[in-house]
Amino acid sequence: MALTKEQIAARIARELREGYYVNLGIGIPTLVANYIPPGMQVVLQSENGLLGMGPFPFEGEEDPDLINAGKQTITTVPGSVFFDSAMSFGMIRAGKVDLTVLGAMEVSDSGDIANWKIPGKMVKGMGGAMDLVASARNIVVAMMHTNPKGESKLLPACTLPLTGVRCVRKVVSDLAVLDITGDGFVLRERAPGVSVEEIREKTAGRLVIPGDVPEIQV
Amino acid sequence: MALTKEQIAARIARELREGYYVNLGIGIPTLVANYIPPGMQVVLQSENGLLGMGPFPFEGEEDPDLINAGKQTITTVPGSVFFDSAMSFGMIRAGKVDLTVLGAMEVSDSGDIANWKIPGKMVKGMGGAMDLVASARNIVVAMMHTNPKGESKLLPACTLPLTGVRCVRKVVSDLAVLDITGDGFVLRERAPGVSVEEIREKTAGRLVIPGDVPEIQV
Amino acid sequence: MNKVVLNAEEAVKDIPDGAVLMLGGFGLCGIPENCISALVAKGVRELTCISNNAGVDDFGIGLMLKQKQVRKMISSYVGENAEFERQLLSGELEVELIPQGTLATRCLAAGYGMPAVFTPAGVGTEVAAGKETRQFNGKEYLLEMAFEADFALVKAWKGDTMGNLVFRETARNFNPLMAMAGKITIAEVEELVPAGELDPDLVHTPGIYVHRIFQGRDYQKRIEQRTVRKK
Amino acid sequence: MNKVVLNAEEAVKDIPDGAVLMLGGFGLCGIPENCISALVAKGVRELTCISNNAGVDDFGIGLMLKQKQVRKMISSYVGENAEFERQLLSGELEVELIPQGTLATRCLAAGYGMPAVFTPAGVGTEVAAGKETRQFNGKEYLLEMAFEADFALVKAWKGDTMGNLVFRETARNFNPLMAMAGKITIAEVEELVPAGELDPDLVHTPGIYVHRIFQGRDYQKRIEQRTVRKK
Repeated sequence: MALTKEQIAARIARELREGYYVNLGIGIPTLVANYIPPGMQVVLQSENGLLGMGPFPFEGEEDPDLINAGKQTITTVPGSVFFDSAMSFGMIRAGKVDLTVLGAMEVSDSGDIANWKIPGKMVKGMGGAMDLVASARNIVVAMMHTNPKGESKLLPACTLPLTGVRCVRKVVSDLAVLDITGDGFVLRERAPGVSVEEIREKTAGRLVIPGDVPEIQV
Repeated sequence: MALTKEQIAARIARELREGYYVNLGIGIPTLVANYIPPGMQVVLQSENGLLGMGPFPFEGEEDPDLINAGKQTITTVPGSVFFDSAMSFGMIRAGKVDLTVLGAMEVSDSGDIANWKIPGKMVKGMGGAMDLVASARNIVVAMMHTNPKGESKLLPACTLPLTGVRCVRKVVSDLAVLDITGDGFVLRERAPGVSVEEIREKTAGRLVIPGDVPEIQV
Repeated sequence: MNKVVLNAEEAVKDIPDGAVLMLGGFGLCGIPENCISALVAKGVRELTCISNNAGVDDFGIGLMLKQKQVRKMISSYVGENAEFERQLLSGELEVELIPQGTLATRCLAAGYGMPAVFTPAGVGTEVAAGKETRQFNGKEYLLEMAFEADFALVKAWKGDTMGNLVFRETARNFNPLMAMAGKITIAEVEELVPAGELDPDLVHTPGIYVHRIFQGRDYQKRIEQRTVRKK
Repeated sequence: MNKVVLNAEEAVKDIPDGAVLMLGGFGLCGIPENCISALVAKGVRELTCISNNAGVDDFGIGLMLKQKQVRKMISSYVGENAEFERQLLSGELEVELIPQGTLATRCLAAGYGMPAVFTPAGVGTEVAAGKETRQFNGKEYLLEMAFEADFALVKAWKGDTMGNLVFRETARNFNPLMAMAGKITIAEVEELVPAGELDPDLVHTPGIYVHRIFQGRDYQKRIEQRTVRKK
């Protein structure tokens, strides 16, 4: 059984550690916040200028001055701090953010990522994605293993315009957890009931299977 | 009659304009603050992190957290603002300070300045002087025309290690007011009773005398 | 040293056709609403706008786009705007997309008198095309130039008559950076106070960077994505 | 996420001989008094100290100099210290003098992940010796590298348990810059408060940059030049 988006987020949440500063992208990555283990303190960075992002506000308590990088109304938590965009990307560039979780259209077996532009479609821009992938020390990509046509999104080389090169460290897809090392995608875990064979079939990039591959605990 | 240090400061104060942001160095430049024309608002920058430096505190009201770049206890004025040293030199480097007044050991006729180091003597450091002279848009030097031995400090080329090159725009000495242009020291005003001849004699660098030279109004 | 002007109209009256403007804000959060309205009323054209986003169809920079006042946008993300898309596809509008952190840092560089900065953002991508690259400690960086803008239009929460500014929450975003970067910086504020009212330890933008300031009015402060939870 | 340590001794206990340290402060204003005392007590040696000044004979970094704990100072101004002068002339101590703004900007660069910055300070002087220069818009700049420091020791007015810091008056100076620049940043504060007590709009240094924080004690806050006027 392929993982649901929530299950992907929950699996990624297991990468969190006490005291981590974390930047979560739009989409599945945002859901990771719902699976922070109870009792673990993790600080969410929003690159528009906030450390300590809290949940959505209660109805009627929205504050137009308080939004996240997805332009959604949010709240703060005790110990939150606001800053300008230069400092925000400064701390990202300086490697102070422990974990960055992003979505992707394509990832290559050398860790390249494409997630901002599809030729022929209206290009909306890269926002902060290029800064994040170029700077973050630890980047995990949350994505579907294949596109709606069933074609692999884990490739030998990205076909879409790149967002960044050799930066992704781990992919958590609906089918598998894979580390990206110098050798390519190293299969660490597979979705419950999904065979190594199926993953091999749906992974166009170089795949390394290190002996026994356990199932993802869901 | 050569000008006193106070008269030099008073003459420099006539370069001030309403709304100027001004950085005053240690020594004679500090005295300029005493001659700001009544009713004119000028904001004094202290490069350790303050805009809006006020006078010394009243006895008993000294605050160890509130000092100027000379490490003297000071006060603030309404509208003052504190900032860190990077922003302080950032605003200097960006040319936001309208006028910088510095002392000098030597100035050359191309606007080079030496004011931080004497070979053979213990070198204490340049502090912020190199940043100021390299960045300020408008630098006026307050200095004695000659050293205690009677030798000119306005030279064809500095003999001491430089603080900055081609940066001084105006010199106000005890004998004269001189602009530094592409042609050298241009004599604009002379101290009351001091002859053009005496200034010529005591100026080793290239001196331009543009016709009639009025006396400094003291 | 009183930098106060009467209103937005007076503040922007000398902005000419063809000017390069910076406009603060992230999405519709912290945008200089009054200045934008005044620019629309004034009808100035052929503008280059440096702004993280381009507003929505009926608000923010979108209002200027609708009047075809903008020749070029320099932004990191320009979605949510149908008229923008139309002008872009028809070639009426030029767009330069740059990474958000690069945008911020090029403003900072201008405000701090640094002519250029190195950033890894965009290395190996089309953003790097034509740009100088350089390795430091085994990592590759792009050389990016400080921005030059004729006018910066920013929105602060509070400001004083000497131009000192304080921002609120995430409405800070690019505003203090652009305030430092403009040749002429115009600040509109929700609350204008006399010099001396702001705590000097807690000012975000020193007045030395601000040339004109005015008390804004009728702020809409629109929310783009209203997300809530139930009580 | 509780970054609080018991005291200065605990905060500095893993600083080894030969470490590169940054120490905040301008003159004796805003220096990490408690950390310096703990380093003196600990007797760690062969230190490289990046600090705008070197203290006075009997206070600040001067206390470490007296114990011969410092191998190299990187500063902009090192007057007011006879023992310093003696060690320098005898060759026991190495000194690298750099312009004050360059010092500040190299800290900023480290904190913002910029590997190097361009500054005009020192162009044409002995400071430029051996450094790469480059022209932008007809003006010459030196390429200066971001600092790398093992530990940054800073002093703030207030801080919270998550490491957020607020500075007071000109005691701010280099402290927030060095706080951003250290691989490990240790902050001592006059008043330690629970997370949530500081206004999130008015924090100078976000806690993400701070690794350890403690409530300082017995601050002397010496004044170097007591200048007053009569009432």
